[in-house]
Amino acid sequence: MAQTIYQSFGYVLPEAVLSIFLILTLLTALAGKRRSKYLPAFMALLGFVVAGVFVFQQIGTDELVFSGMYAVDPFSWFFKIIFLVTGILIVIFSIQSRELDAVSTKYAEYYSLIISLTIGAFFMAGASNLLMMYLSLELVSISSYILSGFTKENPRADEASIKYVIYGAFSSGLMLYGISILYGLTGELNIYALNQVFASGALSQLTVLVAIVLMLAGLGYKISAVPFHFWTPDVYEGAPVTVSAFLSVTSKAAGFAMLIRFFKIAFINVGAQPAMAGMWVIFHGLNWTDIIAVLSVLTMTLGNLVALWQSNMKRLLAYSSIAHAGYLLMGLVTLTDQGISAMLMYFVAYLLMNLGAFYIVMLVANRYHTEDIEGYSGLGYKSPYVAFALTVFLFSLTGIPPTFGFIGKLYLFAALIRTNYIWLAIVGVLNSVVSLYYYVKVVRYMYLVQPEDRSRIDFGFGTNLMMTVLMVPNIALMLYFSPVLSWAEHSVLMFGLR
Amino acid sequence: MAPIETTLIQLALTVLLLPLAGFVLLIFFGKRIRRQDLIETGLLFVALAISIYIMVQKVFFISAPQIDFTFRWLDLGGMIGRPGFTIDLGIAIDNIAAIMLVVVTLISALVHTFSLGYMQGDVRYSRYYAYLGLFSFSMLGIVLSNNLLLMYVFWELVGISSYLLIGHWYEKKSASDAGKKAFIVNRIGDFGFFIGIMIVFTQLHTFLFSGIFSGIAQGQLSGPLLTAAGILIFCGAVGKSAQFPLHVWLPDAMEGPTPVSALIHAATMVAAGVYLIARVFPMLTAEALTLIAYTGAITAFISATIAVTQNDIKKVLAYSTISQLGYMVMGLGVDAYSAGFFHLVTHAAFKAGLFLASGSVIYAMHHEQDMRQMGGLRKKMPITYWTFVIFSLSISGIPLTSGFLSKDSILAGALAYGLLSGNYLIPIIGYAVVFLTAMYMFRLIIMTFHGEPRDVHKFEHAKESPKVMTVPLIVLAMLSFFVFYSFNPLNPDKGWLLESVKKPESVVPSYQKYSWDFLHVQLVEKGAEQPGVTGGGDKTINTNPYEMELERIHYTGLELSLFLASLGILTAFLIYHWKKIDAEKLKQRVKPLYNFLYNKWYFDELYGATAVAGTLFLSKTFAWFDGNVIDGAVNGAASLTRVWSSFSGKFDHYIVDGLVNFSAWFTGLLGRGTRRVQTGRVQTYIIFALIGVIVIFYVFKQF
Amino acid sequence: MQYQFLGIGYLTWITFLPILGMAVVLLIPRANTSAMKWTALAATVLQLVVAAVIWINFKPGLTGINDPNGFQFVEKFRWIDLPGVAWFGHVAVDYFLGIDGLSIPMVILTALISFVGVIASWNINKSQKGYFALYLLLDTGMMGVFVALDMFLFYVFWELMLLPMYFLIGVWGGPRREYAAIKFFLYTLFGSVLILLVMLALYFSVSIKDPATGQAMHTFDMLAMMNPQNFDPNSLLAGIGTYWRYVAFIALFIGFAIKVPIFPFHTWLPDAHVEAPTAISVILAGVLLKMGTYGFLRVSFPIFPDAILKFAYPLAILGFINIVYGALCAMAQTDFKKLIAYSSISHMGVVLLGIAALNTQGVAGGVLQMFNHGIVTAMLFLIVGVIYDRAHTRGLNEFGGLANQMPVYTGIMTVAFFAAIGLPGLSEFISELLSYLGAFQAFRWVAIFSSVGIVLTAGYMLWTLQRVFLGQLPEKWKGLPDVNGRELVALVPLMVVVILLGVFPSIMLNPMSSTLNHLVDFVHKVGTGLTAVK
Amino acid sequence: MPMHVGLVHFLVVSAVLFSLGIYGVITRKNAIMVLMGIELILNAANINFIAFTRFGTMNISGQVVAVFVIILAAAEAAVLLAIVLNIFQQMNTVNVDEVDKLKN
Repeated sequence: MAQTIYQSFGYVLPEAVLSIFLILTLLTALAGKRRSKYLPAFMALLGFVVAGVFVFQQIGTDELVFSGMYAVDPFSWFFKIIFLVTGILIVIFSIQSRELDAVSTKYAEYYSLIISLTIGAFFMAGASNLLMMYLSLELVSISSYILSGFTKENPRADEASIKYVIYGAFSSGLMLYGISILYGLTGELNIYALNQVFASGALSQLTVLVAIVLMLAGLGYKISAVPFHFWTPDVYEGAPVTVSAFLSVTSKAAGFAMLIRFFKIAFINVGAQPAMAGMWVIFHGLNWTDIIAVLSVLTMTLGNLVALWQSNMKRLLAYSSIAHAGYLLMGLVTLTDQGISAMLMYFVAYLLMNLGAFYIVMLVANRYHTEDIEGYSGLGYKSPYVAFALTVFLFSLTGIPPTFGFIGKLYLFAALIRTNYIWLAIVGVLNSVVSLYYYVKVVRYMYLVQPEDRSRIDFGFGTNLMMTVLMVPNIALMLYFSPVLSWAEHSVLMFGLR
Repeated sequence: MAPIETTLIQLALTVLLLPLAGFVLLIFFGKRIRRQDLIETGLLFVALAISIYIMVQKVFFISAPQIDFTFRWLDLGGMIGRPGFTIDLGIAIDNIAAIMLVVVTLISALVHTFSLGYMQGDVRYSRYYAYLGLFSFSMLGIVLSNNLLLMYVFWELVGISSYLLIGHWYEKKSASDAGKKAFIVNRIGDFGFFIGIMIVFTQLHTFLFSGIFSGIAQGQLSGPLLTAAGILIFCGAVGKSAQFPLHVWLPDAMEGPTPVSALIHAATMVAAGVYLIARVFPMLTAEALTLIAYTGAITAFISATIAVTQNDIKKVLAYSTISQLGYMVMGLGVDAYSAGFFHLVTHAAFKAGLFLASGSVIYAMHHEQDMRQMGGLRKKMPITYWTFVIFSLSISGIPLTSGFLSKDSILAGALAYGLLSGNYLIPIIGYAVVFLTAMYMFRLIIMTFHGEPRDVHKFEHAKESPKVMTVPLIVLAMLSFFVFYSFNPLNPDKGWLLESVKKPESVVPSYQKYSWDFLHVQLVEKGAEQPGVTGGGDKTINTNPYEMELERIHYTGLELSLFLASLGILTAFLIYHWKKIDAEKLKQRVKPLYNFLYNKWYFDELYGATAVAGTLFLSKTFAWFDGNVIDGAVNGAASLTRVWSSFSGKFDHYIVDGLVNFSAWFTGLLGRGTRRVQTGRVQTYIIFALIGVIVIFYVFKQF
Repeated sequence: MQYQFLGIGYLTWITFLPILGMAVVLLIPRANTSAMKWTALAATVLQLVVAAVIWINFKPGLTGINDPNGFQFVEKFRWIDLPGVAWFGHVAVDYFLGIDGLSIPMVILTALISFVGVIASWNINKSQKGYFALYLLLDTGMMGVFVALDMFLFYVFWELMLLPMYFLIGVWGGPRREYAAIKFFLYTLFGSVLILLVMLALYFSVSIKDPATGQAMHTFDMLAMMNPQNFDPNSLLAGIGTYWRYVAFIALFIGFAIKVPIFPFHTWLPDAHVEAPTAISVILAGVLLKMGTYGFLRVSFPIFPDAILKFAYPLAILGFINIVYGALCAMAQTDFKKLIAYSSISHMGVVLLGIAALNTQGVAGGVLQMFNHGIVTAMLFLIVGVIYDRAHTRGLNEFGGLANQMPVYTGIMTVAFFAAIGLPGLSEFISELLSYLGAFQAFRWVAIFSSVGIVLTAGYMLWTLQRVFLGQLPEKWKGLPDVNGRELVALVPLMVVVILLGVFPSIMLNPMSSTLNHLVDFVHKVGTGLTAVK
Repeated sequence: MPMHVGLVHFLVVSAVLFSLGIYGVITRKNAIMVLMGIELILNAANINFIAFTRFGTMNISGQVVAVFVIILAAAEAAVLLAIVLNIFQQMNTVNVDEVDKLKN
């Protein structure tokens, strides 16, 4: 916290770069070639890449900047990489999207919103002040409201957008109210300071609970945990595929980053680091473990069960992403660094497989003009490579070897077993069995249903390359996951906690 | 091992493997070799010659009771402090094995010869010979085996070759049914046999007879378990030797070609059961032996009564076979070991003869088997007729025949046993069956060969069978005379056969023996005075009350049986030849009894209604259960709940299964239910979220 | 490293040869289907050759199971190695292959059946590329399960089979293939996630000294898991006969039981068998089912000896249920394949009975039965395949009198059927005998009741034989040709094995006996709390 | 006696506003009214922040928050109004309960 404001600017260079490119991207709209599809996309890509360079310079940085508002530490670094990779991929997806052609006059706005959402996500990952948390959350939210309704000629997108905005604004309102109560109780907005107040233990538990539950509504909505998940399927279905994909990774990851940081910094008894390394000791009074465990079970079970009945691919993936939120929450239940590192691992896997799946959905929507699962009939014969790729992604989502999804789940369950949450582990694995059913349903349509028309549709070299790029790590990282694991383990470090 | 013994073992192995070689040759190259039949037959004659050599050597020149050759077949090793697991197998030649070798190869060779004529032109001629070879191999294996395991192995092989041969004309449903029935019924017996073997092995850790006997002698296996083991092993014999209650397969097995019936279902295979009892005789307790005796007696009686009413020539012979096997089993059961085995040998000859002769008749009558269609064949087929008469006399126990010698030994044993032990029923049945045997045999002869021909057309075409068929008959007829077994036509005790087949010493604990087996008595027989030594010529004879009783009642028994046999023949003539008694009227008068007997005591129906139907019902139920209950979840909840409710009261684990399936179905339901919450209205969502907040709050307030 | 070729161990070769084949198949143009077939055949033949080389070089008399020095052809490399960061400790996964007397029969079996399967796949006429690629992938998965000694690796191979199997049934199967495929998939996945949990629990309970650094580390090494002293005193699965150990054993049991399959987890089997194409049925029955029982012997028994000693009796009873229930269900079937599927359930019951006995003869009988049943059922399914190819029906009641029409076929068939019945002189007799002998020693009554299976099996097998081959030939089957050369190439090797092992079972028993003795000894000593034996 | 207005009063007002806001969000059909409800919720929070700053012994960060929230509420309102406008153009309605095409 020794950073002055001036010095602090040195630590937000990536965000600054992104902001600059946000403006540059917007400006491309004015640069004469208003209809150009590629210029704004290129600008956005460039922005992500340049920001990436600066992010990479931050390896190992562990600082709290802007008077304790914002933490630049390995933990946020991890998420920043996730956001950047997602951003880059989404931009590439968007270039290929036919859906967005309907709004071809607004590419610049579209890409700048993507950048702005990413900036918000950056800040969410590092926010260590309640105000900062709220503001960054809103930045992400507002960007996503617009993005989800971006194809505004499409009524579905409009509907998604209005639902999202009402639901989101309401949830963040609840969260803000919760923050206000917390502020009233403690007089602090900085979560490090909150920690000390909690440590003193002189608070009304009931009021704290009210505040925390209200805050949970806001956080839960961002990560789409039951019962705050309701917007998810509608928005994912209505929004353009690229946006759904973007939301499903960046927005969710940012939410998780914030959740984890908030919990870990505010509620851990730092003074009582136990003998067993990595175990957290939570202040007495609130049984976080149980709340989160219950949320986790509800989330994954509901997500999986409802997904069984979906016929729209995007909606299916929406429920699947809800279920994955449930799996991820399991990591938090353990209240150990190991659980967190498992979650981080899972994010890598989730990024790869979920984006992959959405990508294919987009490709299929482009060529076959369908989002229905039945529309995938015989895809394995018509476009074998696409079908193969989707199969890999879906099995990865299920968590079956030889895919990276398996390693992700493995480490989550390992963390649970380690901390003797056997029952939760069993619920988790049973859920993954249930999930197999609907993932395989898609595979079934692709391969087991013979198409009437077997004429081949090839997607071209670029697309195939893109699929390969997404697919290869899905398998390769299963065979050799040391780097990811190592990265995840290093990334558990947050500022102020050793 | 002396050189001659080594030679004998080698020869025995040769005998064993010759038919197998034939089998392999015919199976793989049957189509390409001409006159395969002669090859196979020739092999059998070679085997016969060797067997005779072995027998003569063993019985007359080698004093050692047994020549044994054992090798380690399996060695699973062991750990320190844990006994190793090994299986030793081998072959052994003792007197009964040597004699059986000859019996088997002889009958087999003759049947091969006979088949040259009988089976000529059959569609699967070479296959037939191949199977005969396989059978001979297996049967010789049983004979030579010195352990229970190998015995069981060959036992099963015999079963399978019997299956193949019964079903030789498998285009006929009845033939394939009969084969199947034979195999399965045998398997039921083998089930017991198998458990018996397991008891023996787990207690004594060996399959070798010698090891088993010495182990029992040392007391490693005794008491009820020993009795159980004996009885269970006997179960195998019950199956194979068609003893009550597993006798039902043998009559059906007559669907096979007649020479097969002669070889397998009269002379050798069915005798394997008896041979098995003889093999394990030392380990049978008194209780087991008593059970065996009763089983034999009951079998003998039931089948004799059935035989009286049957009209199919082969069926009569089949029941007669069962009846005679009952005698043998009874003989062993009543401790008349030698007599039982003796009857096995003599029966082999004359029963094979009977079947071959009937085969000759059937051949002549163009595969007509119903005696009511025959008659008057005496003149047309003199050789067949006369040999048939000789065989019948032999089986009826008329003096000068071999059957007389062996049967009377058994009956005398039964009588002695009955008197000593108080089980009077056994000798009574034994003698009753003598009467019945004589009666049904001569009923058969009269209906077939005497009187007027009933089917004139077939009669016209009937003629004496060719030489290849009659010569075996003549050979067997000769073997039905007493001289081959004993020079004394009335008492076989001093004959070479009984001299060489002595009852082995029982090894069971003495309290489990027949009382007389351990009450030894020493008799001193006055010999010629020798100068200087008092009693120097006296012979001390070890004997026991049983032997003494035998001595005492021998002639009484003999006269009784002779009387009954004559009575039986007389009755047959009275009814069927001279028609002094009207058979039809008699039939009418005792109609229920007649029907009962004619329908074979309704055994097939009984088994059909219970065991077979029960198993099928069970299997259908289980299959249904499998498809609907266990698999119910995926196939629809409706059937599941129905089944669930109907079973819930009865079987606990059905409920558990039901629950498992129910949960799968419920999972789907839950998903369907919860998705209704997603109404599409954002305000509903908000309400749910609020409810969620409130619920979370209230639930966790307590903590 | 003694047994290497091109610097790569034999076991790696045998496991990954099919993957090489798969790569080649994928590179072949779509139209050139015969090249794909020959590639697949070449891969499996090479695999068989390697198997033969391994067999020749295999030294009987070594122990294995928990003894690292008892394994042969061992290949052990660090696969995943992550030095401890902060509080995480050392994470390491080994690429650890090796075989002992328990795995050698399975390796041979897998190689043989895979080879036969390719021949049986010759007539596949739909998407050959996908078929053979998946087939070879499946092959690798199966082989991997039998050679992996690291539990993580074991699990990966275990799961690896699922995917190709799903597609092979689902795409190339019969009319209800989708249903059968998804059922198989769900059932098996359910089982394997339980295995996964137990694996993790074991991972955290066991810690060994890292040979390199001397620090304590967790490990997936199954051999280390077998030593009770390696369990951390306070860990979940430490101790002997504790609650969690039983829970873990049961979870593991269910996982493996589904594969075997053990009643009541068996209902996927008939459907999968009926719908799968011939070659896949062959693989399913021939190899996949054995993985369950192999898992018991390789994983459950030595790692939880206390639990198996406690649950041996229930396991035997399950074996009994399998035997009788399977046989009775088989009797009621009219579909040829379904009948054989149920007969598999019945025969696998014998394996259970044998291994539950936990004595030398029982376990040896069980393992031998695994091998023999693999061969015999493969034969039976091939036989059904032959007839199905010709008549396009499997209804038992539609046939009759084929013995005259197809004599060679009938001959081979008879051998297979009689082997299944347990006829002496053919392979299954010995294994059933040993299993029953072992079981009888351990639990007399269960063994006695199970022996009913002997009668029942004879019943339904002979009934089938009669319905299909005996009697009158229906008019419509007058034109059926006898087996052709290709089918003979698949059938005859199996038949030779059946007869050979029927007469000389020592060929197979000798290599495995010392390992199995060691296993039995180990389970009894460790399971009762005596210290680990070397 | 003049009523002393203290923290509790502010909090009560804030709570009432909060509840009314929720009520509005849930019950109003018109999207604009829903927006009003949301504004009420945000302002309830604002009142809290300011009241706590005023009456508490803490720093002024609460008031800063309120300033931010006001701006943010405006931004949010702008976005929502734009979306509502678009909805009206597309569907001729501003009733949120009529926008329910996306559901299971």
